[in-house]
Amino acid sequence: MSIRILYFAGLRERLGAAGEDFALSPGLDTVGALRRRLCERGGAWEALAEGRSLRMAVNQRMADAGAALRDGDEVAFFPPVTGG
Amino acid sequence: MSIRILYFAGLRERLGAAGEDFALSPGLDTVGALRRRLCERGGAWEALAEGRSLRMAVNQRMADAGAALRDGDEVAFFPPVTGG
Amino acid sequence: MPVRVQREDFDVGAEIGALTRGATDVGAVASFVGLVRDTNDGSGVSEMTLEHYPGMTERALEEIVAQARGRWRVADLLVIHRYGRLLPGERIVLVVVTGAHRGEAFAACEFVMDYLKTRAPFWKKETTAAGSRWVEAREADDEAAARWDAQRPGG
Amino acid sequence: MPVRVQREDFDVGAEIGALTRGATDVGAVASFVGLVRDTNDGSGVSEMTLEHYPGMTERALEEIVAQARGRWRVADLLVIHRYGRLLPGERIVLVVVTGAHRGEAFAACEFVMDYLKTRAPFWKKETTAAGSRWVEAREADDEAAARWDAQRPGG
Repeated sequence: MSIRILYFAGLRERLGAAGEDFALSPGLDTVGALRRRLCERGGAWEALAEGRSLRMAVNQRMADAGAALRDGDEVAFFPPVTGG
Repeated sequence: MSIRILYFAGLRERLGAAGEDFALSPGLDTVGALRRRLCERGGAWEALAEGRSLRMAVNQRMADAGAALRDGDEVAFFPPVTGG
Repeated sequence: MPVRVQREDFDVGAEIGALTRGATDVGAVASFVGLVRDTNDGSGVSEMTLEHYPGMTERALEEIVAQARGRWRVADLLVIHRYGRLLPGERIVLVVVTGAHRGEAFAACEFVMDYLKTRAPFWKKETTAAGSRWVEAREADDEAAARWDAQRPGG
Repeated sequence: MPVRVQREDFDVGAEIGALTRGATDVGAVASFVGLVRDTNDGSGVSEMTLEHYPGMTERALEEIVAQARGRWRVADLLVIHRYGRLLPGERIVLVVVTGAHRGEAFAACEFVMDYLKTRAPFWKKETTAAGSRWVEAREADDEAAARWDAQRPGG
Protein backbone atom coordinates (compact mmCIF):
# COMPACT_ATOMS: atom_id res chain seq x y z
CA MET A 1 0.00 0.00 0.00
CA SER A 2 1.90 3.02 -1.18
CA ILE A 3 1.12 6.37 -2.71
CA ARG A 4 3.03 9.06 -4.54
CA ILE A 5 3.11 12.52 -2.91
CA LEU A 6 3.93 15.71 -4.84
CA TYR A 7 4.79 19.19 -3.51
CA PHE A 8 4.62 22.36 -5.56
CA ALA A 9 5.77 25.97 -5.63
CA GLY A 10 6.62 27.63 -2.29
CA LEU A 11 5.87 24.45 -0.38
CA ARG A 12 8.20 22.41 -2.60
CA GLU A 13 11.01 24.92 -1.99
CA ARG A 14 10.41 24.99 1.74
CA LEU A 15 10.47 21.21 2.03
CA GLY A 16 13.36 20.87 -0.38
CA ALA A 17 11.43 18.05 -2.03
CA ALA A 18 9.28 17.83 -5.18
CA GLY A 19 7.76 14.53 -4.09
CA GLU A 20 8.22 11.17 -2.44
CA ASP A 21 6.85 7.66 -2.36
CA PHE A 22 5.01 7.02 0.86
CA ALA A 23 3.88 3.74 2.47
CA LEU A 24 0.34 3.91 3.82
CA SER A 25 0.08 2.48 7.31
CA PRO A 26 -3.24 1.12 8.60
CA GLY A 27 -5.54 3.92 9.75
CA LEU A 28 -3.81 6.47 7.54
CA ASP A 29 -6.66 6.53 5.06
CA THR A 30 -7.51 10.17 4.32
CA VAL A 31 -5.67 13.17 2.90
CA GLY A 32 -6.17 14.99 6.21
CA ALA A 33 -4.56 12.14 8.17
CA LEU A 34 -1.65 12.09 5.73
CA ARG A 35 -1.18 15.82 6.13
CA ARG A 36 -1.05 15.49 9.93
CA ARG A 37 1.43 12.62 9.70
CA LEU A 38 3.74 14.63 7.41
CA CYS A 39 3.49 17.65 9.71
CA GLU A 40 4.64 15.49 12.63
CA ARG A 41 8.04 15.20 10.96
CA GLY A 42 8.62 18.68 12.42
CA GLY A 43 10.97 21.41 11.15
CA ALA A 44 10.15 22.51 7.61
CA TRP A 45 7.29 19.99 7.56
CA GLU A 46 5.31 22.16 9.92
CA ALA A 47 4.50 24.14 6.78
CA LEU A 48 1.80 21.47 6.41
CA ALA A 49 0.17 22.36 9.76
CA GLU A 50 -3.58 22.61 9.72
CA GLY A 51 -3.76 26.39 10.03
CA ARG A 52 -1.62 26.92 6.92
CA SER A 53 -3.47 27.81 3.73
CA LEU A 54 -2.76 24.78 1.55
CA ARG A 55 -4.65 23.05 -1.22
CA MET A 56 -4.74 19.29 -1.71
CA ALA A 57 -5.40 17.08 -4.70
CA VAL A 58 -5.93 13.35 -5.09
CA ASN A 59 -5.28 11.88 -8.52
CA GLN A 60 -5.11 15.37 -9.98
CA ARG A 61 -8.45 16.56 -8.64
CA MET A 62 -8.90 19.08 -5.85
CA ALA A 63 -9.73 17.22 -2.63
CA ASP A 64 -10.63 18.09 0.93
CA ALA A 65 -9.21 16.64 4.14
CA GLY A 66 -11.80 13.86 4.20
CA ALA A 67 -10.86 12.44 0.79
CA ALA A 68 -10.01 8.73 0.99
CA LEU A 69 -6.59 7.38 0.04
CA ARG A 70 -6.08 4.17 -1.91
CA ASP A 71 -3.08 2.20 -3.04
CA GLY A 72 -1.35 3.86 -5.98
CA ASP A 73 -2.97 7.27 -5.50
CA GLU A 74 -1.16 10.44 -6.50
CA VAL A 75 -1.59 13.03 -3.73
CA ALA A 76 -0.45 16.64 -4.05
CA PHE A 77 -0.03 19.49 -1.56
CA PHE A 78 0.41 23.07 -2.76
CA PRO A 79 -0.28 26.74 -1.93
CA PRO A 80 -3.41 28.47 -3.25
CA VAL A 81 -3.00 28.82 -7.00
CA THR A 82 -1.97 32.08 -8.67
CA GLY A 83 -2.13 31.45 -12.42
CA GLY A 84 -3.95 33.37 -15.11
CA MET B 1 -34.11 80.09 -40.40
CA SER B 2 -33.52 76.70 -42.01
CA ILE B 3 -32.31 73.29 -40.98
CA ARG B 4 -31.02 70.16 -42.70
CA ILE B 5 -33.03 66.96 -42.21
CA LEU B 6 -31.58 63.47 -42.77
CA TYR B 7 -33.37 60.11 -43.05
CA PHE B 8 -31.68 56.73 -42.65
CA ALA B 9 -32.15 53.03 -43.35
CA GLY B 10 -35.73 51.72 -43.68
CA LEU B 11 -37.18 55.19 -43.18
CA ARG B 12 -34.98 56.64 -45.93
CA GLU B 13 -36.18 53.91 -48.32
CA ARG B 14 -39.82 54.41 -47.39
CA LEU B 15 -39.68 58.16 -47.91
CA GLY B 16 -37.55 57.84 -51.02
CA ALA B 17 -35.39 60.64 -49.61
CA ALA B 18 -32.06 60.72 -47.80
CA GLY B 19 -32.59 64.28 -46.66
CA GLU B 20 -33.87 67.76 -47.38
CA ASP B 21 -33.40 71.39 -46.44
CA PHE B 22 -36.31 72.65 -44.42
CA ALA B 23 -37.41 76.21 -43.57
CA LEU B 24 -38.41 76.61 -39.92
CA SER B 25 -41.65 78.53 -39.55
CA PRO B 26 -42.44 80.41 -36.32
CA GLY B 27 -43.66 78.05 -33.58
CA LEU B 28 -41.97 75.07 -35.17
CA ASP B 29 -39.21 75.02 -32.58
CA THR B 30 -38.82 71.42 -31.35
CA VAL B 31 -37.96 68.08 -32.92
CA GLY B 32 -41.37 66.77 -31.91
CA ALA B 33 -43.16 69.64 -33.69
CA LEU B 34 -41.04 69.03 -36.79
CA ARG B 35 -41.92 65.34 -36.74
CA ARG B 36 -45.66 66.15 -36.56
CA ARG B 37 -45.35 68.65 -39.43
CA LEU B 38 -43.55 66.11 -41.64
CA CYS B 39 -46.14 63.46 -40.79
CA GLU B 40 -48.91 65.81 -41.95
CA ARG B 41 -47.57 65.48 -45.49
CA GLY B 42 -49.47 62.17 -45.52
CA GLY B 43 -48.78 59.04 -47.55
CA ALA B 44 -45.31 57.61 -46.93
CA TRP B 45 -44.69 60.42 -44.43
CA GLU B 46 -47.07 58.80 -41.99
CA ALA B 47 -44.10 56.57 -41.21
CA LEU B 48 -43.16 59.47 -38.92
CA ALA B 49 -46.41 59.24 -36.92
CA GLU B 50 -46.02 59.41 -33.19
CA GLY B 51 -46.73 55.73 -32.50
CA ARG B 52 -43.93 54.58 -34.83
CA SER B 53 -40.70 53.51 -33.18
CA LEU B 54 -38.26 56.13 -34.45
CA ARG B 55 -35.11 57.70 -33.05
CA MET B 56 -34.20 61.35 -33.48
CA ALA B 57 -30.91 63.22 -33.38
CA VAL B 58 -30.04 66.91 -33.36
CA ASN B 59 -26.55 67.83 -34.48
CA GLN B 60 -25.53 64.18 -34.33
CA ARG B 61 -26.65 63.57 -30.76
CA MET B 62 -29.67 61.50 -29.76
CA ALA B 63 -32.55 63.83 -28.89
CA ASP B 64 -36.07 63.55 -27.59
CA ALA B 65 -39.23 65.24 -28.88
CA GLY B 66 -38.69 68.27 -26.66
CA ALA B 67 -35.25 69.11 -28.07
CA ALA B 68 -35.11 72.71 -29.36
CA LEU B 69 -34.38 73.52 -33.01
CA ARG B 70 -32.11 76.38 -34.07
CA ASP B 71 -31.09 77.84 -37.38
CA GLY B 72 -28.55 75.63 -39.13
CA ASP B 73 -29.26 72.51 -37.09
CA GLU B 74 -28.82 69.03 -38.56
CA VAL B 75 -31.80 66.89 -37.57
CA ALA B 76 -32.02 63.16 -38.27
CA PHE B 77 -34.84 60.61 -38.09
CA PHE B 78 -34.10 56.89 -38.18
CA PRO B 79 -35.29 53.47 -36.96
CA PRO B 80 -33.86 51.95 -33.77
CA VAL B 81 -30.24 51.07 -34.46
CA THR B 82 -29.07 47.53 -35.20
CA GLY B 83 -25.28 47.65 -35.45
CA GLY B 84 -22.63 45.66 -33.61
CA MET C 1 -7.79 57.17 -32.20
CA PRO C 2 -9.93 55.00 -29.96
CA VAL C 3 -12.77 54.86 -32.54
CA ARG C 4 -12.58 53.84 -36.21
CA VAL C 5 -15.52 53.51 -38.59
CA GLN C 6 -14.38 51.92 -41.81
CA ARG C 7 -15.33 49.82 -44.80
CA GLU C 8 -12.16 47.67 -44.58
CA ASP C 9 -11.61 44.56 -42.47
CA PHE C 10 -9.33 44.69 -39.41
CA ASP C 11 -6.70 42.37 -37.92
CA VAL C 12 -7.68 41.39 -34.36
CA GLY C 13 -4.24 40.18 -33.30
CA ALA C 14 -2.48 43.23 -34.73
CA GLU C 15 -4.93 45.63 -33.05
CA ILE C 16 -4.54 43.96 -29.64
CA GLY C 17 -0.78 43.89 -30.14
CA ALA C 18 -0.65 47.61 -30.98
CA LEU C 19 -2.75 48.48 -27.94
CA THR C 20 -0.59 46.52 -25.49
CA ARG C 21 2.87 47.05 -27.00
CA GLY C 22 5.09 48.67 -24.39
CA ALA C 23 2.18 48.93 -21.94
CA THR C 24 3.78 46.73 -19.28
CA ASP C 25 1.39 48.00 -16.60
CA VAL C 26 -1.42 46.23 -18.47
CA GLY C 27 -2.31 42.79 -17.12
CA ALA C 28 -5.70 42.26 -18.75
CA VAL C 29 -7.05 42.53 -22.28
CA ALA C 30 -10.73 41.85 -22.80
CA SER C 31 -12.00 41.89 -26.36
CA PHE C 32 -15.05 41.22 -28.43
CA VAL C 33 -15.44 40.46 -32.12
CA GLY C 34 -18.86 40.50 -33.78
CA LEU C 35 -19.30 38.43 -36.94
CA VAL C 36 -22.00 38.19 -39.64
CA ARG C 37 -24.08 35.07 -38.99
CA ASP C 38 -25.52 33.04 -41.87
CA THR C 39 -28.91 32.77 -40.17
CA ASN C 40 -31.16 35.24 -38.38
CA ASP C 41 -34.70 34.75 -37.10
CA GLY C 42 -34.79 31.36 -38.78
CA SER C 43 -33.87 32.51 -42.30
CA GLY C 44 -30.64 31.91 -44.16
CA VAL C 45 -28.68 35.13 -44.70
CA SER C 46 -26.53 35.32 -47.83
CA GLU C 47 -25.20 38.84 -47.29
CA MET C 48 -25.62 41.95 -45.22
CA THR C 49 -25.26 45.68 -45.82
CA LEU C 50 -24.48 48.01 -42.95
CA GLU C 51 -25.67 51.58 -43.32
CA HIS C 52 -24.47 54.25 -40.91
CA TYR C 53 -24.75 57.97 -40.18
CA PRO C 54 -21.28 59.36 -40.92
CA GLY C 55 -20.17 61.81 -38.29
CA MET C 56 -22.75 60.86 -35.71
CA THR C 57 -21.41 57.29 -35.65
CA GLU C 58 -17.93 58.38 -34.58
CA ARG C 59 -19.37 60.86 -32.12
CA ALA C 60 -21.68 58.28 -30.53
CA LEU C 61 -18.87 55.73 -30.21
CA GLU C 62 -16.51 58.30 -28.68
CA GLU C 63 -19.20 59.22 -26.19
CA ILE C 64 -19.62 55.55 -25.22
CA VAL C 65 -15.85 55.15 -24.81
CA ALA C 66 -15.77 58.26 -22.59
CA GLN C 67 -18.57 56.86 -20.45
CA ALA C 68 -16.72 53.56 -20.04
CA ARG C 69 -13.62 55.47 -18.93
CA GLY C 70 -15.72 57.30 -16.38
CA ARG C 71 -17.06 54.07 -14.92
CA TRP C 72 -13.99 51.82 -14.82
CA ARG C 73 -10.24 52.20 -14.42
CA VAL C 74 -9.02 51.08 -17.80
CA ALA C 75 -5.82 51.85 -19.67
CA ASP C 76 -6.97 51.87 -23.28
CA LEU C 77 -10.09 51.27 -25.33
CA LEU C 78 -10.46 50.63 -29.03
CA VAL C 79 -13.63 50.35 -31.10
CA ILE C 80 -13.60 49.48 -34.80
CA HIS C 81 -16.91 49.15 -36.64
CA ARG C 82 -17.30 48.37 -40.31
CA TYR C 83 -19.99 49.47 -42.75
CA GLY C 84 -20.91 48.50 -46.30
CA ARG C 85 -21.47 45.03 -47.76
CA LEU C 86 -20.46 42.03 -45.62
CA LEU C 87 -20.73 38.27 -46.11
CA PRO C 88 -21.46 35.61 -43.44
CA GLY C 89 -18.37 34.96 -41.34
CA GLU C 90 -16.97 38.45 -41.92
CA ARG C 91 -15.98 40.63 -38.98
CA ILE C 92 -18.30 43.56 -38.18
CA VAL C 93 -17.03 45.05 -34.95
CA LEU C 94 -14.05 44.88 -32.60
CA VAL C 95 -13.91 46.21 -29.05
CA VAL C 96 -10.68 45.91 -27.06
CA VAL C 97 -10.21 47.11 -23.48
CA THR C 98 -6.91 46.95 -21.61
CA GLY C 99 -6.34 47.51 -17.93
CA ALA C 100 -4.52 46.42 -14.82
CA HIS C 101 -7.19 43.94 -13.73
CA ARG C 102 -9.56 41.69 -15.59
CA GLY C 103 -12.86 42.49 -13.85
CA GLU C 104 -12.90 46.09 -15.00
CA ALA C 105 -11.64 45.23 -18.50
CA PHE C 106 -14.44 42.65 -18.95
CA ALA C 107 -17.11 45.02 -17.64
CA ALA C 108 -15.99 47.95 -19.79
CA CYS C 109 -15.81 45.77 -22.91
CA GLU C 110 -19.32 44.39 -22.43
CA PHE C 111 -20.66 47.85 -21.57
CA VAL C 112 -19.25 49.32 -24.80
CA MET C 113 -20.87 46.53 -26.84
CA ASP C 114 -24.25 46.88 -25.08
CA TYR C 115 -24.32 50.65 -25.53
CA LEU C 116 -23.05 50.46 -29.10
CA LYS C 117 -25.90 48.07 -29.94
CA THR C 118 -28.53 50.59 -28.82
CA ARG C 119 -26.87 53.98 -29.36
CA ALA C 120 -24.52 53.94 -32.35
CA PRO C 121 -26.34 54.76 -35.60
CA PHE C 122 -25.78 51.62 -37.67
CA TRP C 123 -28.50 49.67 -39.46
CA LYS C 124 -28.27 46.18 -40.89
CA LYS C 125 -30.07 45.08 -44.01
CA GLU C 126 -29.82 41.39 -44.72
CA THR C 127 -30.42 39.43 -47.89
CA THR C 128 -32.32 36.14 -47.57
CA ALA C 129 -33.89 33.79 -50.12
CA ALA C 130 -37.10 35.87 -49.75
CA GLY C 131 -35.35 39.13 -50.61
CA SER C 132 -33.74 41.78 -48.47
CA ARG C 133 -35.05 43.16 -45.18
CA TRP C 134 -33.97 45.59 -42.49
CA VAL C 135 -33.03 43.85 -39.28
CA GLU C 136 -35.41 44.66 -36.42
CA ALA C 137 -33.98 46.01 -33.19
CA ARG C 138 -34.01 43.38 -30.45
CA GLU C 139 -35.63 43.95 -27.09
CA ALA C 140 -32.85 41.86 -25.55
CA ASP C 141 -30.38 44.56 -26.62
CA ASP C 142 -32.39 47.28 -24.90
CA GLU C 143 -32.48 45.16 -21.76
CA ALA C 144 -28.74 44.51 -21.90
CA ALA C 145 -28.05 48.25 -22.12
CA ALA C 146 -30.56 49.09 -19.39
CA ARG C 147 -28.75 46.75 -16.96
CA TRP C 148 -25.87 49.23 -16.80
CA ASP C 149 -28.13 52.16 -15.99
CA ALA C 150 -29.31 50.28 -12.93
CA GLN C 151 -25.74 49.81 -11.72
CA ARG C 152 -23.74 52.41 -9.93
CA PRO C 153 -20.52 53.49 -11.65
CA GLY C 154 -17.75 51.03 -10.82
CA GLY C 155 -20.30 48.26 -10.37
CA MET D 1 -8.20 20.44 -28.19
CA PRO D 2 -9.92 23.12 -26.15
CA VAL D 3 -7.06 23.26 -23.60
CA ARG D 4 -3.35 23.77 -24.22
CA VAL D 5 -0.66 24.15 -21.58
CA GLN D 6 2.61 25.15 -23.18
CA ARG D 7 5.91 26.94 -22.77
CA GLU D 8 5.61 28.72 -26.15
CA ASP D 9 3.83 31.99 -26.91
CA PHE D 10 0.57 31.99 -28.89
CA ASP D 11 -0.90 34.16 -31.67
CA VAL D 12 -4.18 35.68 -30.52
CA GLY D 13 -5.45 36.61 -33.99
CA ALA D 14 -4.57 33.21 -35.44
CA GLU D 15 -6.26 31.36 -32.58
CA ILE D 16 -9.47 33.40 -32.88
CA GLY D 17 -9.36 32.96 -36.64
CA ALA D 18 -8.97 29.18 -36.35
CA LEU D 19 -11.88 28.95 -33.91
CA THR D 20 -14.27 30.95 -36.08
CA ARG D 21 -13.21 29.81 -39.56
CA GLY D 22 -16.19 28.29 -41.33
CA ALA D 23 -18.35 28.70 -38.22
CA THR D 24 -20.88 31.03 -39.86
CA ASP D 25 -23.44 30.41 -37.11
CA VAL D 26 -21.10 32.24 -34.73
CA GLY D 27 -21.92 35.90 -34.19
CA ALA D 28 -19.93 36.62 -31.04
CA VAL D 29 -16.34 36.04 -29.98
CA ALA D 30 -15.37 37.09 -26.46
CA SER D 31 -11.74 36.73 -25.51
CA PHE D 32 -9.30 37.50 -22.76
CA VAL D 33 -5.52 37.80 -22.79
CA GLY D 34 -3.55 37.96 -19.54
CA LEU D 35 -0.12 39.64 -19.63
CA VAL D 36 2.82 39.85 -17.24
CA ARG D 37 2.77 43.26 -15.53
CA ASP D 38 5.98 45.03 -14.59
CA THR D 39 4.67 45.94 -11.15
CA ASN D 40 2.83 43.99 -8.46
CA ASP D 41 1.96 45.07 -4.92
CA GLY D 42 4.04 48.19 -5.38
CA SER D 43 7.29 46.50 -6.46
CA GLY D 44 8.87 46.47 -9.90
CA VAL D 45 8.83 43.01 -11.46
CA SER D 46 11.69 42.17 -13.83
CA GLU D 47 10.62 38.61 -14.65
CA MET D 48 8.26 35.85 -13.65
CA THR D 49 8.38 32.06 -13.58
CA LEU D 50 5.20 30.05 -13.81
CA GLU D 51 5.26 26.62 -12.20
CA HIS D 52 2.43 24.18 -12.83
CA TYR D 53 1.31 20.65 -12.03
CA PRO D 54 1.55 18.77 -15.33
CA GLY D 55 -1.45 16.56 -15.90
CA MET D 56 -3.64 18.15 -13.26
CA THR D 57 -3.41 21.49 -15.03
CA GLU D 58 -4.93 20.14 -18.23
CA ARG D 59 -7.52 18.19 -16.28
CA ALA D 60 -8.56 21.21 -14.20
CA LEU D 61 -8.86 23.42 -17.27
CA GLU D 62 -10.90 20.82 -19.14
CA GLU D 63 -13.21 20.54 -16.14
CA ILE D 64 -13.69 24.33 -16.11
CA VAL D 65 -14.43 24.34 -19.85
CA ALA D 66 -17.00 21.55 -19.34
CA GLN D 67 -18.67 23.53 -16.57
CA ALA D 68 -18.86 26.61 -18.79
CA ARG D 69 -20.49 24.50 -21.51
CA GLY D 70 -23.03 23.28 -18.97
CA ARG D 71 -23.95 26.82 -17.95
CA TRP D 72 -24.10 28.67 -21.27
CA ARG D 73 -24.91 27.91 -24.89
CA VAL D 74 -21.56 28.45 -26.54
CA ALA D 75 -20.15 27.06 -29.77
CA ASP D 76 -16.45 26.70 -28.93
CA LEU D 77 -14.04 27.41 -26.09
CA LEU D 78 -10.27 27.60 -26.13
CA VAL D 79 -7.88 27.98 -23.20
CA ILE D 80 -4.12 28.37 -23.67
CA HIS D 81 -1.94 28.84 -20.59
CA ARG D 82 1.84 29.19 -20.62
CA TYR D 83 4.39 28.10 -18.03
CA GLY D 84 8.11 28.72 -17.56
CA ARG D 85 10.00 32.01 -17.57
CA LEU D 86 8.13 35.12 -18.77
CA LEU D 87 9.06 38.79 -19.03
CA PRO D 88 6.82 41.84 -18.43
CA GLY D 89 4.52 42.38 -21.38
CA GLU D 90 4.54 38.71 -22.36
CA ARG D 91 1.28 36.82 -22.80
CA ILE D 92 0.38 34.31 -20.06
CA VAL D 93 -3.11 33.11 -20.85
CA LEU D 94 -5.72 33.23 -23.62
CA VAL D 95 -9.40 32.36 -23.29
CA VAL D 96 -11.65 32.54 -26.35
CA VAL D 97 -15.38 31.76 -26.36
CA THR D 98 -17.53 31.77 -29.48
CA GLY D 99 -21.30 31.61 -29.66
CA ALA D 100 -24.42 32.87 -31.34
CA HIS D 101 -24.94 35.79 -28.92
CA ARG D 102 -22.60 38.04 -27.01
CA GLY D 103 -24.07 37.86 -23.51
CA GLU D 104 -23.36 34.18 -23.12
CA ALA D 105 -19.93 34.42 -24.76
CA PHE D 106 -18.88 37.22 -22.36
CA ALA D 107 -20.20 35.38 -19.31
CA ALA D 108 -18.54 32.08 -20.21
CA CYS D 109 -15.21 33.81 -20.94
CA GLU D 110 -15.17 35.64 -17.61
CA PHE D 111 -16.29 32.50 -15.77
CA VAL D 112 -13.42 30.48 -17.24
CA MET D 113 -10.91 33.15 -16.17
CA ASP D 114 -12.35 33.43 -12.65
CA TYR D 115 -12.36 29.67 -12.12
CA LEU D 116 -8.93 29.25 -13.70
CA LYS D 117 -7.53 31.83 -11.27
CA THR D 118 -8.68 29.82 -8.25
CA ARG D 119 -8.71 26.21 -9.49
CA ALA D 120 -5.99 25.59 -12.08
CA PRO D 121 -2.66 24.57 -10.46
CA PHE D 122 -0.33 27.34 -11.59
CA TRP D 123 1.95 29.35 -9.31
CA LYS D 124 3.73 32.59 -10.13
CA LYS D 125 7.14 33.46 -8.74
CA GLU D 126 8.24 36.97 -9.54
CA THR D 127 11.66 38.56 -9.45
CA THR D 128 11.91 42.06 -7.97
CA ALA D 129 14.88 44.21 -6.92
CA ALA D 130 14.59 42.62 -3.46
CA GLY D 131 14.88 39.08 -4.83
CA SER D 132 12.30 36.55 -5.92
CA ARG D 133 9.02 35.77 -4.18
CA TRP D 134 5.99 33.60 -4.69
CA VAL D 135 2.91 35.62 -5.59
CA GLU D 136 0.22 35.48 -2.89
CA ALA D 137 -3.27 34.39 -3.86
CA ARG D 138 -5.67 37.34 -3.94
CA GLU D 139 -8.89 37.43 -1.98
CA ALA D 140 -10.46 39.35 -4.88
CA ASP D 141 -9.96 36.26 -7.05
CA ASP D 142 -11.78 34.05 -4.56
CA GLU D 143 -14.62 36.55 -4.49
CA ALA D 144 -14.77 36.73 -8.28
CA ALA D 145 -15.06 32.94 -8.49
CA ALA D 146 -17.62 32.77 -5.66
CA ARG D 147 -19.94 35.16 -7.56
CA TRP D 148 -20.67 32.41 -10.07
CA ASP D 149 -21.61 29.90 -7.38
CA ALA D 150 -24.29 32.31 -6.19
CA GLN D 151 -25.78 32.48 -9.70
CA ARG D 152 -28.05 29.90 -11.18
CA PRO D 153 -26.77 28.24 -14.37
CA GLY D 154 -27.63 30.42 -17.36
CA GLY D 155 -27.51 33.51 -15.13
